[in-house]
Amino acid sequence: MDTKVSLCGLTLDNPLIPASGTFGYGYEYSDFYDINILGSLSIKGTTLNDRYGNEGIRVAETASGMLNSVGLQNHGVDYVIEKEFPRMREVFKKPAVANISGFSVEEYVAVAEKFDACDEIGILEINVSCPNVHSGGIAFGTDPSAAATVTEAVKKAVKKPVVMKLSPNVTDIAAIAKACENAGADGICLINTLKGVRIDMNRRRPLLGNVTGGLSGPAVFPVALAMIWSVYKTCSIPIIGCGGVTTASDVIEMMMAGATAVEVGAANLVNPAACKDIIEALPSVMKKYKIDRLSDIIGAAHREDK
Amino acid sequence: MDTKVSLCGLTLDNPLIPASGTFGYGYEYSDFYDINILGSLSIKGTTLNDRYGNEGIRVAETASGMLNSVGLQNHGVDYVIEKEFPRMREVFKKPAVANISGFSVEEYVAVAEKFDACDEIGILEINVSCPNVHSGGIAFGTDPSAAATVTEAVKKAVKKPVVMKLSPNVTDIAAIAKACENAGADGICLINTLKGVRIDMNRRRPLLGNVTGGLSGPAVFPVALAMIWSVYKTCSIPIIGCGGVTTASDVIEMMMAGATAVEVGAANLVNPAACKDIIEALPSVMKKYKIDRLSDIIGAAHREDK
Amino acid sequence: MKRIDNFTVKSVEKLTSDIYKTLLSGDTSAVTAPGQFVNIAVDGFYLRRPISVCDVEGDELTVVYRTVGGGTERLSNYLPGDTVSVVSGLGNGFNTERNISSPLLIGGGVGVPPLVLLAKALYKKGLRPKALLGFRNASDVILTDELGKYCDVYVATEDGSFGHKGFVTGLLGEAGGDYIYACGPEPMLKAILSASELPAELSFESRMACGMGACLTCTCHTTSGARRICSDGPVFEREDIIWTQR
Amino acid sequence: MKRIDNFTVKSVEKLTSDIYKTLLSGDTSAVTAPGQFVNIAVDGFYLRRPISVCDVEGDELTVVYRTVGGGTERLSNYLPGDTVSVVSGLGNGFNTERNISSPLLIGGGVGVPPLVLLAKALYKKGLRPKALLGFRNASDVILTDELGKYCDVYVATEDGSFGHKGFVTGLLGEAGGDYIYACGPEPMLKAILSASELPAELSFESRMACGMGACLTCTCHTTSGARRICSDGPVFEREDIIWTQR
Repeated sequence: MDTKVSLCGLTLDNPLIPASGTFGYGYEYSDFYDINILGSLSIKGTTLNDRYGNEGIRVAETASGMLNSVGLQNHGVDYVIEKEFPRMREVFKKPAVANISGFSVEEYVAVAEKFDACDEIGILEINVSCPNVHSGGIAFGTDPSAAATVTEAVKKAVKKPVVMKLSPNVTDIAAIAKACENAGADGICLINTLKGVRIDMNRRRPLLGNVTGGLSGPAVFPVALAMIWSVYKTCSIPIIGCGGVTTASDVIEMMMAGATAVEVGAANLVNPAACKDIIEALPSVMKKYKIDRLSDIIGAAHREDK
Repeated sequence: MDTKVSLCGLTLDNPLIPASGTFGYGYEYSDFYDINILGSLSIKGTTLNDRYGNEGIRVAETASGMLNSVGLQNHGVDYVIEKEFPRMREVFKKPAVANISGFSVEEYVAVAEKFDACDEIGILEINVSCPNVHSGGIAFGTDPSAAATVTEAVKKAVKKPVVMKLSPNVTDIAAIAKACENAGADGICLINTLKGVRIDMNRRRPLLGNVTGGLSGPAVFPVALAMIWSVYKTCSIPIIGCGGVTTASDVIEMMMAGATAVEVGAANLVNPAACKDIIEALPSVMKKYKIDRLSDIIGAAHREDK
Repeated sequence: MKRIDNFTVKSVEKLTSDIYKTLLSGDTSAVTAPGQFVNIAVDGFYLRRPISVCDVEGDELTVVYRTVGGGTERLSNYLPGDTVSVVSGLGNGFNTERNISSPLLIGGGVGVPPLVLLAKALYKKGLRPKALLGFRNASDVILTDELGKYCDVYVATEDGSFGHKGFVTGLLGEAGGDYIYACGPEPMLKAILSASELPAELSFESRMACGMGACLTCTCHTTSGARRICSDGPVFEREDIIWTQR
Repeated sequence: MKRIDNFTVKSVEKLTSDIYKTLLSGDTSAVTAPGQFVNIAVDGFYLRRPISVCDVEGDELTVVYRTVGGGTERLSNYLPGDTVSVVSGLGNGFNTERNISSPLLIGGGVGVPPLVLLAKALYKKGLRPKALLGFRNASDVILTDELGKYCDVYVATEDGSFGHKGFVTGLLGEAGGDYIYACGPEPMLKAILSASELPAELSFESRMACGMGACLTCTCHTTSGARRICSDGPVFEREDIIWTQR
């Protein structure tokens, strides 16, 4: 059985990519398994400068999911390249995905240029969808022309493939994806987290310091599938699916809906061996659904339509 | 302890209202409890004419939730008033909420006028958010000016309070709510269901006949809270909260986020006594959180902000 | 009158590779007709599982079901003493008040279980029904002993490993009878109506949520308009049925 | 080296109205220091529950926790023989390699449990620590017998119903000592540092998800910048701590 998929010119051994912000720089997980079995991994979202992120409580539990409001905590791109990449390289030999956030088009470009020069990186994932930072990131992801502007500026500055990571908190994600495609994007990653709130009833205040957080986990899986379905119908560039994937069967369902590769997020946080478990289970689930080559099923559920 | 709330001029014994489409016309549930204990109930969404709704499979399970794609099946407003209301009246003596859908401004107005003349009805709930009907309903709920047009037209034609039921599948629900408020709406009901998809991996086709369905259940609760939070900040008219409420504690959390009343949807389908269980549990949960009067906690979590 | 109650699991028995029989104990007063179903809540799954009632005796209720997914899988893993929430009294059920003398009970696979309570009811009215049962092969055959108490039982298997070789409709020719009650996969039901002109009532399956007529997710077309499998059915008379649009 | 393993529940004991002691059996090799914690998956809840290790002996691991919500409630309802998934080897733990002669172990409420394994470790190094424990009242007092094996134990209760009346800091004056290890609610930790100039390391609590340094949801400010409670902590030295911004 063949689990290989081709993504933006890279051949991945399998479609599994731990999602940004749930897998650190990989080495946090190497106690649990040899992370070289992964298709790739997406590093913690990186900005130009060091950021503490949001104050106060940053996580809340929900039914079949969780809210986080980390707010792009990271040490800035230079630190990441100098200090984190060597540690990542010790345990992960494949090209990684660099997840990039910014507060201006110029910042996106500056960070992308630095990662573009790194051998460790295979794909640049431009996050225009962080729901936890006011006045940043997501502003670029809710408007097709703003998303196109970021895409175009980054594409002009770099050589590596550029994947735009989109927010689900929009009326028409396909229009935004299409604008990114037209502006030169090599792929679309969706979905980032849904905006959510929990209230601390004892304090009668929002539980999270930032009030809102991003919802992830199995709860959002059907929402992710709906958006992947819609973007697959509209765009021709590959989709990295993301949202609530927990099992090998989820991976296959998401690929049938249109994903070429699949990011696993919250599942890593509740089961550090989640991606290993999924990769090991893939062959038997492929057999169950009579799949010889995983790449055959990308968008299979659209066949009568497209 | 006092569970009464005042909603658009009506005093409800408690904030509990079974949501439209999950409670029929009430009599389906009267085997399980005396439904007069409810604050009110919202009848199945009604259009001008009889509708079969969507073909094929209409329901799918998800993690902590479900998708439905009924597609506004109903017998049309005249049948509802002539045949269903007498049956409803036998088991429910309080003013009910009439949930109204349409495919044109004129249809909304025509249905609203008919319900406006019914003693059985206390509030008109205008559904501009059905995700399961192509080219209808939701088109009015994704654009502030279209939502305002419906609001204004209905308000001109009726005497009873008008509550606009909004879709969560939008970039800025507060802008739509504000447009409705400015156009004269007496209240806002949110959220309707989130768009979702499941794939039948054996058939390699979407599981639902309609491809997409509406996600409800505990999975969407934090999303509902986030949108209620945002609309409460923006609008002054009361909010009927809706989305994943399952327990008395959920009711209180949603009220603290800004809801004056609370609709219970999917929970009725998996536990026919859900609303009874919640109403009976309210006093002890109120005691736990030191609440004497439920009406005191509406929007309480905003106190430092608003 | 529908009810919601906690039932206690008394026993779980594996009948075939994927069919289980679970005996539950609780208030069965809402079960008033054979062919009705119960809607059972299963730990870790949001929706209840609708399952036809196989038998009722005093406060004991038997369900026989195939493990088609995680929910029924979980149900089959409950242990004696465990508690499950059951909504009972759902569906119209079969009409046993008909003026008939020689009923045929036709079941296919996991459509056989509701015929047990039906056979018992008809037998108590002084009738001796014939049960025609279809299975894939000998290892799938279930409930023949139970049905044998009230019926003459005839079995067909697709591979001929038990009884008649072929589909259950192959048993119809010699069976005679003056009325058909049937439950099973739709192709079988369709084949029965093609093969026989007898008056018939057929029990249908559907995905559903509430099981009690509220959510309208199990709607089907009938000759008299839109009907709910859960509460207008699951049993419909042959005149009601529209095949093409289901 | 962190691990994920299934552990078997050996026993569950109710210590007070809302504090339970659960004995688990499994591979404990990842637990290398007192003050570390485990992250336990609980049926029906999405996130694991981080709970400090109270004791380890061979393949047996003891956790003592307060039922603060549905998840810990559920954990307390597991029965002997049940299986739970445990991520172990989490957190830095207390540093027992210090050149000290008279350690004070200070605990408040459900912050007392990790002091048991700490006391044992120090005792094995030939030290005789003093344990100063604070509780709300006599019915909340826990683990004094266990600690008594390795320490001199002094108890304070807020209402005076057991031991010294008042806060645990009231015991500091006569306790002497040359180093403080403490675990408990933040107001207590703060009060300890106000009341004593001794060098100290304090164990903190936080909401968290992964418990292993990946998700950055338990970040706090320290004098050396942003630190993760789960993996840079949960134990921080007094010089590291910034109170105002936590």
